[in-house]
This record gives sequence, structure tokens and C-alpha cells, in this order.
Amino acid sequence: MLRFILMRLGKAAIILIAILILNFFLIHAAPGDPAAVMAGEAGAADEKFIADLRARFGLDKPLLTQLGIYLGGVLQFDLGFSYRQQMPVADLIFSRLPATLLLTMTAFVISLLLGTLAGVLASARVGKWSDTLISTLALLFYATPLFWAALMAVLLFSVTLNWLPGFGYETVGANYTGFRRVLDIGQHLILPATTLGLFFMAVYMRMTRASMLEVSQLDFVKTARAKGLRSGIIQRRHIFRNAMLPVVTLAGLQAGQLVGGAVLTETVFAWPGIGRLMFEALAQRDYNVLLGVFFVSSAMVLLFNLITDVLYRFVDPRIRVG
Amino acid sequence: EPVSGGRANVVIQPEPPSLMVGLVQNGPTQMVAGNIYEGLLRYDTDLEPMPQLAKSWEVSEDGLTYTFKLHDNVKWHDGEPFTSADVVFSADKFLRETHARLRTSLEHVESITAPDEATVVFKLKQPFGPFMGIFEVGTMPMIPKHIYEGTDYENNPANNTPIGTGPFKFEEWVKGSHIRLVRNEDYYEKGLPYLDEIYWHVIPDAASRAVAYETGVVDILPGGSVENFDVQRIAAMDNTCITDKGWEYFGPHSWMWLNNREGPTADKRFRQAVMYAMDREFAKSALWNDLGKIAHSPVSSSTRFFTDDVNKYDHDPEKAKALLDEMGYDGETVRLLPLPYGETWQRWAEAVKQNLGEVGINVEIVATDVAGWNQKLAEWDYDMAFTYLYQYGDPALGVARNYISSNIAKGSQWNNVEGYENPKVDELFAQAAVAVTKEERQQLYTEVQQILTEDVPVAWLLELGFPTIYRCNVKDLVTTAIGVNDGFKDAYIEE
Amino acid sequence: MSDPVLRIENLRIALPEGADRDYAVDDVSFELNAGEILCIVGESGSGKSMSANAMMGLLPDLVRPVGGSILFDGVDLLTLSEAQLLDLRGRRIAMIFQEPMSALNPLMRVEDQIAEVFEAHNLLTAKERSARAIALLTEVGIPDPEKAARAYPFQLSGGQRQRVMIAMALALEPEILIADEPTTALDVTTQAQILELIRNLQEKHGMAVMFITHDFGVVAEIADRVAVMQYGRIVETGSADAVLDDPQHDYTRKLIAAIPKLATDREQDAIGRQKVLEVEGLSKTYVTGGGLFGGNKRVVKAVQNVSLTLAEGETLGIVGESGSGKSSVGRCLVRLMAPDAGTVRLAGQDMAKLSGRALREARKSIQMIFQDPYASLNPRSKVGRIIAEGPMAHGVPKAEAYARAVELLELVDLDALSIDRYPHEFSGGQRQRIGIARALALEPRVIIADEAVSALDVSIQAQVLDLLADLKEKLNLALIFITHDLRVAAQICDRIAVMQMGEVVEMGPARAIFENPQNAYTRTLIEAIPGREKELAAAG
Amino acid sequence: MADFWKRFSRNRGAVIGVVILVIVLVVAILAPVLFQQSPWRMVQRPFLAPFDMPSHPLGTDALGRDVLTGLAYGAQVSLLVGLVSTGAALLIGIPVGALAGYFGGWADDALMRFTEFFQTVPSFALAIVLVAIFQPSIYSIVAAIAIVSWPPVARLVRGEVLSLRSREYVEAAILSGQTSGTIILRQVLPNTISPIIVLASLMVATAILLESSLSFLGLGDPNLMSWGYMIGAARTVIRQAWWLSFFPGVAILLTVLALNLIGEGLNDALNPRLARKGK
Ligand SMILES: Nc1ncnc2c1ncn2[C@@H]1O[C@H](COP(=O)(O)OP(=O)(O)OP(=O)(O)O)[C@@H](O)[C@H]1O
Ligand SMILES: Nc1ncnc2c1ncn2[C@@H]1O[C@H](COP(=O)(O)OP(=O)(O)OP(=O)(O)O)[C@@H](O)[C@H]1O
Ligand SMILES: [Mg+2]
Ligand SMILES: [Mg+2]
Repeated sequence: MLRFILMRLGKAAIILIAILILNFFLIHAAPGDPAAVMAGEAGAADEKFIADLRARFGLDKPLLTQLGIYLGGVLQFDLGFSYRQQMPVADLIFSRLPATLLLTMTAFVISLLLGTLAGVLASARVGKWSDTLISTLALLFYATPLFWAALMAVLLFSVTLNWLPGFGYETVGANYTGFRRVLDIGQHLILPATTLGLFFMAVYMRMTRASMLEVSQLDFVKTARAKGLRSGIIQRRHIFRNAMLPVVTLAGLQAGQLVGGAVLTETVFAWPGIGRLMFEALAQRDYNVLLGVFFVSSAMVLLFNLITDVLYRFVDPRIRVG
Repeated sequence: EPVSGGRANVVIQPEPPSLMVGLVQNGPTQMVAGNIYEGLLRYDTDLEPMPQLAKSWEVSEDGLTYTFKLHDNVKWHDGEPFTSADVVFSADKFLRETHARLRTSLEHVESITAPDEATVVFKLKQPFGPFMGIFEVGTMPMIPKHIYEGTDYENNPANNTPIGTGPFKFEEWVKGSHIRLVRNEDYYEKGLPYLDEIYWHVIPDAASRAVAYETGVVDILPGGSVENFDVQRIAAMDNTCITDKGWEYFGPHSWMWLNNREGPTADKRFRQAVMYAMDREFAKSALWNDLGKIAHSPVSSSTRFFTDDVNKYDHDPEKAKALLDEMGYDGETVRLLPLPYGETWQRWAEAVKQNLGEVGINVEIVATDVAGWNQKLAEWDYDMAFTYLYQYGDPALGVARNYISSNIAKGSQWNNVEGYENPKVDELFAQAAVAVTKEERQQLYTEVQQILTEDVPVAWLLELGFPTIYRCNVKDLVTTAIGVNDGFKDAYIEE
Repeated sequence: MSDPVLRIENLRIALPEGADRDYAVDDVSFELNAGEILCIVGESGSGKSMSANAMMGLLPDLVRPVGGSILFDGVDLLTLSEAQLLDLRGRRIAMIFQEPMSALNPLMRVEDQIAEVFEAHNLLTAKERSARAIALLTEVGIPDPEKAARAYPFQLSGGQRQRVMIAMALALEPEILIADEPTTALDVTTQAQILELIRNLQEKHGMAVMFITHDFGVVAEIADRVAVMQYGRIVETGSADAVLDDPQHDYTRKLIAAIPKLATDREQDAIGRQKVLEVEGLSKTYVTGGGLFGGNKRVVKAVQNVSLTLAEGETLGIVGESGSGKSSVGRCLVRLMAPDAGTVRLAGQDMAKLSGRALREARKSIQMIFQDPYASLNPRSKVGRIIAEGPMAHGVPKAEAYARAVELLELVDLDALSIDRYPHEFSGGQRQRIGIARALALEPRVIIADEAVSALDVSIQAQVLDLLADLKEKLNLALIFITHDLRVAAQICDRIAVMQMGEVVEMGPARAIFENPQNAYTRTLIEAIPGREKELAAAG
Repeated sequence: MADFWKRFSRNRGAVIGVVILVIVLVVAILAPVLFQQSPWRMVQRPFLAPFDMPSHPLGTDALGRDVLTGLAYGAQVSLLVGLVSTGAALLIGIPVGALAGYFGGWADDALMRFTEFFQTVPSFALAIVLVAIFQPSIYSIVAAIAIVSWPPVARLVRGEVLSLRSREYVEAAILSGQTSGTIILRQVLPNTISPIIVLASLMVATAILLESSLSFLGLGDPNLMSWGYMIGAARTVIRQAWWLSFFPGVAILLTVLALNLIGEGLNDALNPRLARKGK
């Protein structure tokens, strides 16, 4: 197992570096640079001002040299310095990461739990009205543009009804501590996590339902029935466990993508996460931050893939580890 | 009657890169830093100077020597005394190196000296009309010499914990969330400030900012915090006041750069046609909530030496068409760069495209983000481009730079980006800057405005109104010509 | 003979709309007696499984009984509720399903799956259950039952899995055991073991067994009584001997006539003929898993040092149990796969030295008939194109290639109009013939037939074998015939090579192999042929 | 084929999907005929509520542009982006998957690492960066969507090809002397078509969502009226004019829904297992 994990980590490192290099060139291909942006905001600038900025950021060096410097840093676990925010990129990212993880993990857990639950229910009542209802809802969630759902949710729940905060991570300045703070963050979390989760919930629901139905057609289910087992036990013990295998794969894929996939939600809900950081860094051409975010989110994806694979190996005895 | 205590919750947008206003002069930095740092002077809404760190000043007859007396007992936030040496260091060394806009003005200065602890003398090479207008905190903030002298300014660790003389001290900055300032207990003006603390809430999304105000999370929305479409609705809320004051010094003036070098926009008739084709009244009412004014001249009506006596362009598509026919415009597509600063500007570009389309001008909107927009302007890679600039109270500071031929250079979007060249205009601006009397200056500037409105080097749009919205129980919030940027020294919250 | 424990009367099972006939089972009556094995035989699709499923109350969705009764213990099973059935299933009536690979839950340990049977009926404590599971595994003859109990199904061989199924079915000593083709997927040796096992257990527990199969060898081996089904009806029933030796119904007669005889009557006449294929020291090892970045590897030595020769017009059989490397040899010969070592000379030319165009040229003279007649035809190509494609790839003009395709179809006894039909519009036997036509299209000198008839039922199998024999005569083809069915091998081969674990353990004239096997493994193979004793007895 | 249609049309959802999609298609194609005015034209006073004025049944936006016209032209953009980017993604994904699956070995390894690489970068973020970098225009949007959506195609095709390439009819084709190219094109790929069609229908839906998300973030083509643009633009005025984001939102929802329903219908109709059941 350890060997397997090490192998995968090595592989991941190679992919990560490749991603970094590609992103580096990609991002530098964009018109403008951080000096231009900062000059633009300064209200006045001349050639010297911009040249100074460039020199300060090392942007006056040839691109390959910059790449070399950057990669050299990364190899020493240094993600560079944010031109714009004037702080080390790693600090910046890690200060934002918890918010994103909180949001996406909550959404992930909610959607996984509710989605599979709904999927199981629907598959157990296939063809009945409750199945139709659940399946229709799932399709609707699936087809609803995320940002639109978010807008409508804010409009309804925070503006019209004033039940829940419509933006932000916590009540800034309230200085809550302890449980009160947890509660506060929890309240802020509800809308973004739910809207983000809706789509995935639909995905899991559909997948679980299909998978349950498919597995229930398999021969071993007939065997189980021939033993005289009650259908509840068959559902749980035989069908569900087997049906979960593809769901686990998908969940792993999505858990990773969630880190970078919350840009829209974070934007609409003003959630101080890494997706927003990326979007802002992009607008400001804050190269190092952008690269750093990509690096971290790609690393997350790889990490989750690895976790899924390891999990999978536990869930499914057929996949053996050398 | 002012009362002490309380907290101001203010929106800040976008998140400032740094609060060290000597190094970074972008809008949000200035807005927050105005509480931490101070200049020698403030300006009232008629742009007349008011004391700040300088308690009094004198100007010599010949307009060449400016002597400032400093306030006593002023301390930096770290407890060090503030002296004339700090002023000399700030103006002569630090800002000369870091502050591009001030650097241009300081070219007129021959020497800055400190005869004693509490006195500073600026000597000019020749008279410079607007000189008294460069001492507010955004233009010439005072920087602590004891911290910065001899260091690498950009990388000084103190940049993260800014030290000023202002009424509020820096306390905490949670990136992506908020900045917190607290009352400076040792402030040199007794009893000030009234507020205990200020929270600057970073809310990147305009709609969320509106919601933040509506749900009571923030109480003050500085100009431009919410989309114009929301202003009216929010202003109609209970206990909500709105003011368009506090922008007199900046006089934000919007126009479309028209590339005078090539393409149809190189033709004066085309540029005039653009002016006639645009329905600025519609834009003002539909997009700007009827705030602001139509800009008839290169000089904002809040800036000194503005004149109304110029050639005006009202919405007149027929005239526009006639001009286009006359020049023989062949329908060549012109590229329009919107200002990448939010929905209003985007809509405005669409409206202008539509207006121009109606008189037969083919416009293609080119989407860019801030970086691309900056670069395209700096490299003159555009046909038409929205922008707005500040005027800093005096045509010599904020107007001339966009029209004089010596300012045609790539690499900046604040100079003569359109490439307009007129020796007469150059000369008039040059004379007006050094003319000693107001009357003389007014006459020269009037003439320049008349020439420019005839030539239409750029297509002026609106003098923008950026109303500040706040709860009515917040008093004395906007008292000077730079409004919220001047810090919350006088503000208090009524019970 | 004892009383019937279960009686089926006029059972009629309706199929959903759009099925190939209205009733899967139509007016079927038979009974099961305690201590007796009833074999149900019949062609594929004749309704055997449906009858069995109906007895368990496990008919597929949309398929439902519409008439008759299944009387068990005086009650009609068809009228019982699901809850009542639950109580019977597993306890009083148990079933072994056809597919051992998929009939076990892949994620559950074997032990737990057996214990579940007790659990379902609330019997025993958890501890006792696992003890019983191990006892049962021992009883069905699984080696190292403790270890097997902790295994997951994928860790067991097909035969072992089949036994786990049997253990489950027998757990509660049911009165009736239904076994639905329990040995089709197994090789002869394993099959023999399982038949033996069922027979023993049946005797020991005195169960009534309903055994579904289409293999008459199996019938001969174990049946007390036989029922023959065709198109959903029972066309003949009787004691095993009566039905096998003196079939009354036409269909039964046809079936029995088609059973390949074990005796081989061929004389070896290939000596002195020109060798077309010479194989020397062929080896192939599969390494799976791993990649650019490594990974866990599985190494299978599928072919080890195999040497063969094949003369013009000769038929060489390759037999051996499943997984012994037969197909791998075949694939190496046509170079669908490059061997690791050894040479393959086709008419004196070393195949390994060829590549690209030259290889394509050389392949013209060695063709293959694939195991699965359906899988080897592109479902999206019309038959004409399937046959003509080969010649066209070698530069024959389209019109000519199609004309030739028609000729070939006629040669294999198919209608000329077939060229415009898709593979799925043909029956299994017809498809097999299309495959043969395709192999012949390039006018090869050698054909390798890999399990060419294993998927067919006996009557069609006989047809195809006749056809092959015929063509061989006509075209002077050399044939390598890969099979695990020794009866078939006996019928068609001049010489036979026996493979075990990648090696050829014995090779010689067919008659010699059957009558006087030298190698121990060959002997077990031959002894395991079902129905052999009966046949020998009949012959002797 | 008739069989396929019979099975497909038995699925009520799929039929509804087809009906919706056909309506959207017709509207998109006939937009210039039905609404001769440009969707950008400011025709009435801003913020006209829906149903207030029969000539503008869905009201007007912040600049007084007709919402209904915008929806019709938006359908063009959404469908165009959906179809073209899906087409492009298929053009990348199918060859990559087919080559990897067919040739196996290091080609497979290399191509799959390449694919994985694209899958590892969060796709929406990558799309944003690509569009921002190459400046928003219909071309960069289509390209970005295609670039982030081809990997699943490659994976799917590879999987199918991998299983197909060891099918005996492929081996038969090898033996009959056909070249690899012919085999991939004529034997292998035609048999992967069903799952690809299903996937493609879902990809069109996803592409439409992606385009609208990009537009919403202000990364749309500023010269084309699209649904995402309409929602994004309406966002700031959502409080005074809910209909501006509501109608385009519903339009996206319905179209995506339709495509999903069709995808599911196709899945059922093309699935051999379900097909066999029907027989
Ligand atoms: N789930 C089903 N739905 C509809 N028809 C079915 C179903 N399963 C089987 N059939 C049909 O019922 C008939 C009888 O099938 P059955 O499975 O009993 O055949 P069998 O005799 O067991 O054949 P085999 O030897 O191939 O197993 C066939 O015509 C078959 O096509
Ligand atoms: N492509 C492959 N990769 C890895 N292992 C393989 C491959 N093909 C076959 N094997 C293994 O090689 C061994 C020999 O396989 P082969 O197919 O030649 O057996 P066979 O004698 O034809 O069996 P059967 O009678 O079941 O067809 C088996 O253990 C099999 O699992
Ligand atoms: Mg059967
Ligand atoms: Mg084989």
C-alpha cells in the first residue's frame, strides 16, 4: 500500500510540475502585467514608475529565467510573493483555503449524503410518483445554472425573507467566539453550500439511482433473493454497497474539483475563498498567486484522486494493492 | 452635539493592495489610508485650504516661497514625535521617488528646507498656480522618516503595519474579509476623533455590497460602492442619507479617448459626429441615476477655471450624419474599449455603440479586463476607449496632461493618450500654469477650453457623480473636497 | 419411487410484448420426486430457466405466470405472497444459478454470503453460522475451507465459486434443489467434480433435484428422469435410459443424433505431406499492470516452449482445460500477438521477421475462425462487407470482392442475399458460417479455428463441423482446431496436442490419444468427459 | 433505426426534451425573421415590466432593450457555442481516446497522462483563465470550453476502444490485412458511436452552462447577446427588475433540461442491454 501511495505521489509531482510550466506560459501569454494593473490603479504613472515596478517584480528578466526562478522556488516549497497583495503566496493561499474547504466540503458532504439518499429512495420506488418527483427535481437542479440559483436564493432568503445572511463568511466585527462563532459561520454557510451542493446532489442522486437499478439487475441479487433474504437487507447489504462503487469514483473526482470549482459561488456570495482569490489574481495579473492557486487546486485534485483510489481499494476487494 | 464612541462599518472595494499610501496610490488605499496618514493641508468643498498637520502657512508676494508652520505635539502612532524633518524627508526624498503624480508637481520646486522643528519652507523655481493644491493626504502624505530613511522602501516590513499621524491606527487586516482601524488615543487635536473604531468590509461584489447595507452590516457606502442602478433604491431606505459632495478635489471627468492618429477617429469631423451621436442625457438618466452632469468641456465644473462659454454638443444624430457624409466615412469598423470597472460602464459602452450605430458608425466592442485595458491604452492600441480621470482641483494638475503634445508618450494612460497635437493649446496651458493672478489664468483656460471643444480631441461624457450613501445618524462624514478619503476624523454617530 | 414433492400442472408463463413468442412456458406439467434427479434438456430459449424461476417465485420483471399451478406441499406456490415465499426460499427450495462468476456478491466474503442463508431464516447464532459455513465448504470439497471462507469471490476459481453456490443452496438441506446449467462455464474436469458432488449430496440428503442442461453427456451421467423442452413445451419425458436410448419425439431424436461420438475413426494420413506450418519453441508470458510509472504486475506464463508442425490438409487439434494457453498459441500463430521466443514458419517464411505490408501479405495464407461467432462480426457492417473487406484490403476491386463474397456464402450454404444483412439478423450457426466464409475469402492455406463450435448447441454444432470437414476436402486446407470439447476433437482431428499450463504435455494421432493416453493429465481429461462411461458401455 | 425511434419515443421525457429543443432551435434560427430589430437596440424606456406593453411581452432591460428579442438571439449564441464547442471537444477527444485505446502501450500512457493533466486543472478555473487571457470573444470562449471538456470524451472513447480492440471482429480485420487507420475508422469507432452520442448531448448542455457562467462573470463576447450575458447584466438590477435574470435563467434551464432528457432518452434507446430487454 505504501509503495502504491509513494508511486502515485511521485507521479503526481511530475504532473504538477508539468501543470505549473504550462500555466506559467499560459498566464504570461495574457496581455498586460501586474505592473500595468498597479500603474493603472495608481491614478498616475510614467515610464519610470512602471519600469520600477517591473524590476521589483522581476518581470524585466527573460521569461525562461523567470520560470527557472519560480520553479526553483517551488521545489523549495516557496510559491513566491504576491506582487499585488505584498505577501507570500503560500500565506495568502493558506489563509484563504480554510474558507474554501469549509464551503466545498460542506457542499460535498451535504450533496453526497442527500444525493445518495434520494437516489436510493428513488430506486426503491422506481416508477412510482415519489421516484418521478425526486428524479424530476434532480434534473431541475442539474439543469439550473449555479449562479442563477445563487442569485435567486439570495433574493429570496436574505433579501426578501431576511432569514439568512446573503454574503460573507462571518459577521465581521461581531467578534464572536466559541460556539457563537461556529453558529455564525454556520449561518453564513447555509446558502452558498446549498446552492453549490444542489448541482452535485443532483449528480449523485442520478448516479446512485442508475447504479442501484443496474446492480439490482445483477445475478447475485437473484441469489440473495433465492436465499430468502428480506428485500430491505438485500437493498442495503447487496445492492447499495455495490452501487456505491461508481459513486465513490465520482465523489473523488468532484471532491478535488470542488476546490477550484467554487469560483462562481464564492463570487456571488462574497465568500473569501481561493476561487475568488484566483479570479481577482487573474484580473490583476498577479502571476504568482494565480500559479499558486492552480498549483494548490491541482494538488488537491491529485490528492483526492489518490484518496479515492486508496478508499476504493478498501471498498472493493477486487482491486488489490501490490 | 458630537458624541464619542461607536464604530463605523464601511465598504471598501476592491481590497487595497497595501495601506502604505506613500507607495500605493490606488483608490481603496487612499480611502483607508486617509485615516492613518495625513497631509499638511485639507481642502474644503470650494477647494480652499484648511489646516491639518500644518496649522498655518504663508505665501510670498512673488508666489515663490511657501512657509508652513506645523502643529505641536504631533506624534507618530509609534510614539515618535512628528517634525519638520519628516516633512522634508517625505516630500523631498520618499515621495519624489515613489509618487509619480506628485513628482511632476515637485518639478517646480527648487528646495524644501526645515529652518526649525516646526517650520518647513518650499521654494519654487517659478510661480506655479496650483501649488497650494498638492498638500492633501493622497497627494503628499507624511511618511515617518525614522522608519523609512535609508531602507528599501518597497520591502520595508513596516508597510504591513502602517504608521502615520492620523486619527486612527492600523489594528488588523484579515485579507479577503476586513480591515480594522482603531481610535488614535494620542491624536493631537483634543477630543478627536469621535469614533472608537472603523471596520472596512471587503465585499467584492456590488450586489452583495448593496445587500450588506440593506441588512445593516455596513453603514457607509463610499461613492461607487454600489452599482448606480441600486443607488436610488438604497437612498430611499429609512434613515439613509446621500450626498454627492466630497469629490470636488477629484472632479472625476469621463470621456472616450479617440485615437487622433489613425482611422476615422483621426478626422475632426468624425470626432464631432461622435459627440453629436451620443445621447448623454439618456446615459446620465438611465445609467447614472441622473447624478453628475453632462461634460461640456475638458475642465470639470467643480475644478477651478471651468467655463461654460464653449461649443456644446447636444444629442443630434442628424448633424452627426451630416458630418459623417461630409467626411465620406465609409463604414469602417471602429473598436471600442469599455472601461472594465463594472456593469455601468459596460452598459454605457453598449449604449454608445448603439447610439453610434444609429448614425451609421460601425462599432465593435473589444472586451478586456483591467490589465488588458491598461496595456491597450498605454500602447495606443484602440480606436475609442472609455475612461475617467481626476482633475485635482486645477487644470494644470489634472487637465493639461491629457492635451499637451509634450505628454504624448507610450506607457501611461494618464497622459495625452489620444495623440492630439496643437501648439496653440500647448502654449496656452504652459502660460496658464505659471501665470500669477487668477484672472490671467481664467482667461487663458477659457481660451483653451474653447479650442479643445472645437477640436474634440476626446469625446467628453459626464462629470461623474459618485454619491456617498450612509445612515443619517452618521454625522460629519463628508466635510472636505476629498470626502471619505480624508478620514473619519470629524465623523460621529448620533444616538 | 417415492411420491412427488412438487408437481407442476399446466404451467403457462407469459412473456412481455415484443418477445419472440407469447408464452415462455406453455402448458407444461411435470413432477419432482424425492431422491430423484430430473434433467431438463432442450434448446436454448425453450423455457427451461423460466420454469425453474417460476418455482422460486423469481421470474424477471414483466414476465408472469398466467395459468396452471406449482403444487408444493399441497399449496400452489403461484398464489403465495412474497413474505410466504421468503420463508420457503433457501430453506425448502433452493437454487443454483447458471453463472458462478456473477451469482456471488463481489464485495462480500464467501463466509458471510453463506451465513446469510441462516440469517435470512433467523437460524443459529453468528458464531454457529460461520462454523456451519466452513463445514459446508468442506462438504462441497473446497480445499482449505477456512481460508476460502475468508476469501472474496474473485479470489476463487470458477469451479470453486460454483461450489460456494452449491454450499449455499444446500445449507438448509432443502427438499428441492434446482440447478440451472450449473456446469456450462466449467471445463470438463471441474464439471465432472461438480456432477459427482451433486449426485453424492443428493443421495445423502434425499433431495429432489431439477437439473437443467443442454449437454447430453451430463444427462447421461446423472439423470434419473429426463424431460425435453422445445418452444416452451415439454415434448418428451421418461426415464433417462428410455429417452437417451429410445427417443420418441423427432426433436429428441435430432438432438441425440447430433451428439458427437467419442470414437475416432480417422487414420493418420498426413505423413509425407508438405509442412505448411512449423512452430518451434514458442513462448509467451503476459505481464499486466504497470505502465510508464510502474505499478503492480501480474505475470502469466501462458505458452511455454511449444513446438508443432502442420502438414497440408491435416487437422491438428489443440485441447486442454480453460486457461491452458490454447488461444494464446493460436494468436501467436497468426501473429495477433508477438511471441516472446520461438519461431513460426509459414511455408518456410519466418513470420517474426515480417512487418507492415509484408506481414499483411503473409497473413493472407493463414486465417482464423474466432471463438464467438457474434463477437467476431462487426455489428455495424453488412455481411457482404465483412467478407469482402479482406480481399479489398489486398487490392481486389470492390465488385470482384463482393462477387466472391456471394460465392463464399453459397459455399457455406447461405443465401446470396445475405450480403445485405447485418450479423444480428442471423442465427448463431449462420454467423459461425459467415466467420468461416470470411476466413476463406483470402484463400488461406491454414485456418486456425479457435473454439469454433463451443457456443453452439449440438445440432448446429454438427452442421458446422460437417461443413468444415467438407471444405477441408475441397480446398485442401490445413486446420488447427482449438477446443476444450474432446468429443468434438475426436470427431474432426487427425492429430491432437494436449496442453496444460502453457505446455504441450502430449501430442500424437487422435486415436492414440483417446485410446492410449500416455500423460496423466490427458488421462484425467479423457476420463472426465461426461457420459463417457455410458457410451463406452453402449459401445462395449 | 425504426426500432431505435420506437424505443426513443416511448420515453416521455425524451420526447418532451426533443420538443423543447426543437422550439429553441426554431427560435434561434428564425430570430432574425421574428425580431428584425437588433437585440441591442434600445426600443423602449428602461425597466419596462413584463406584460405591461404587448409589444414587449417580457419587458425591457436597463437600457430599454427588449428582453424577448434578447432571448431569441441568445438562443443562437447558446446553441452555437454548445454545438461548436462540443464538436471541437469531440474532434480532440475522439482521436486522442481512439489512438490511446487502440495502440495501447506507451502511446496510451503518454496520451492518458496528457489527458489527466487537463483533468487535473480545475476545469472552470481553466476556462476562465483561457478566456481572460485570449480576451473574451466567441472564438476564445468556444475554444476554452472545448479545451476543458474534451478529456471525458477521450477517456470514454479510450475505454470503449480498449474493449473493442480485443473484440474478435477487430482481430479478424487485422488478420484480413486492413491497416490500423482503416480498422480504427471502420471497425472500432462506429461501434463507439452510441455512448459518444449520449455524452455529446450532455456536453452540449454543459457547454451552454459554461458559456453562461463565463458571460455571467463578464467573460462573454461583448458583441453577442447571450443568456448568460443577460443574467450577468441583470444581476446588478435584480432587485428592481427580477424578470431580467429570471427569463434567461429559465431559458437556460429549459434548454439544458431538454438536452439532458434527450441524453437520457438516447442512453436508454441506445443501450444494448435495455434494447435487448425490449425485444
Ligand atoms: N427477462 C425476460 N424478458 C422477456 N423475455 C425473456 C426474458 N428472459 C427470457 N425471456 C424469453 O423467454 C424464453 C425462455 O427463456 P429461458 O431463459 O427459459 O430459456 P432457457 O431454456 O433457459 O434457455 P438457455 O438454455 O439459453 O438458458 C425465451 O424466448 C427468452 O427469449
Ligand atoms: N491478454 C492477456 N493478458 C494477460 N493474460 C492473459 C491474456 N490473455 C490470456 N491470458 C492468460 O493467459 C493464460 C492462457 O490464456 P488462453 O486464453 O491462451 O487460454 P485458453 O487455453 O485459450 O483458455 P480457454 O479455454 O478458457 O479459452 C490464462 O491464464 C489467461 O488468464
Ligand atoms: Mg437458461
Ligand atoms: Mg481460449
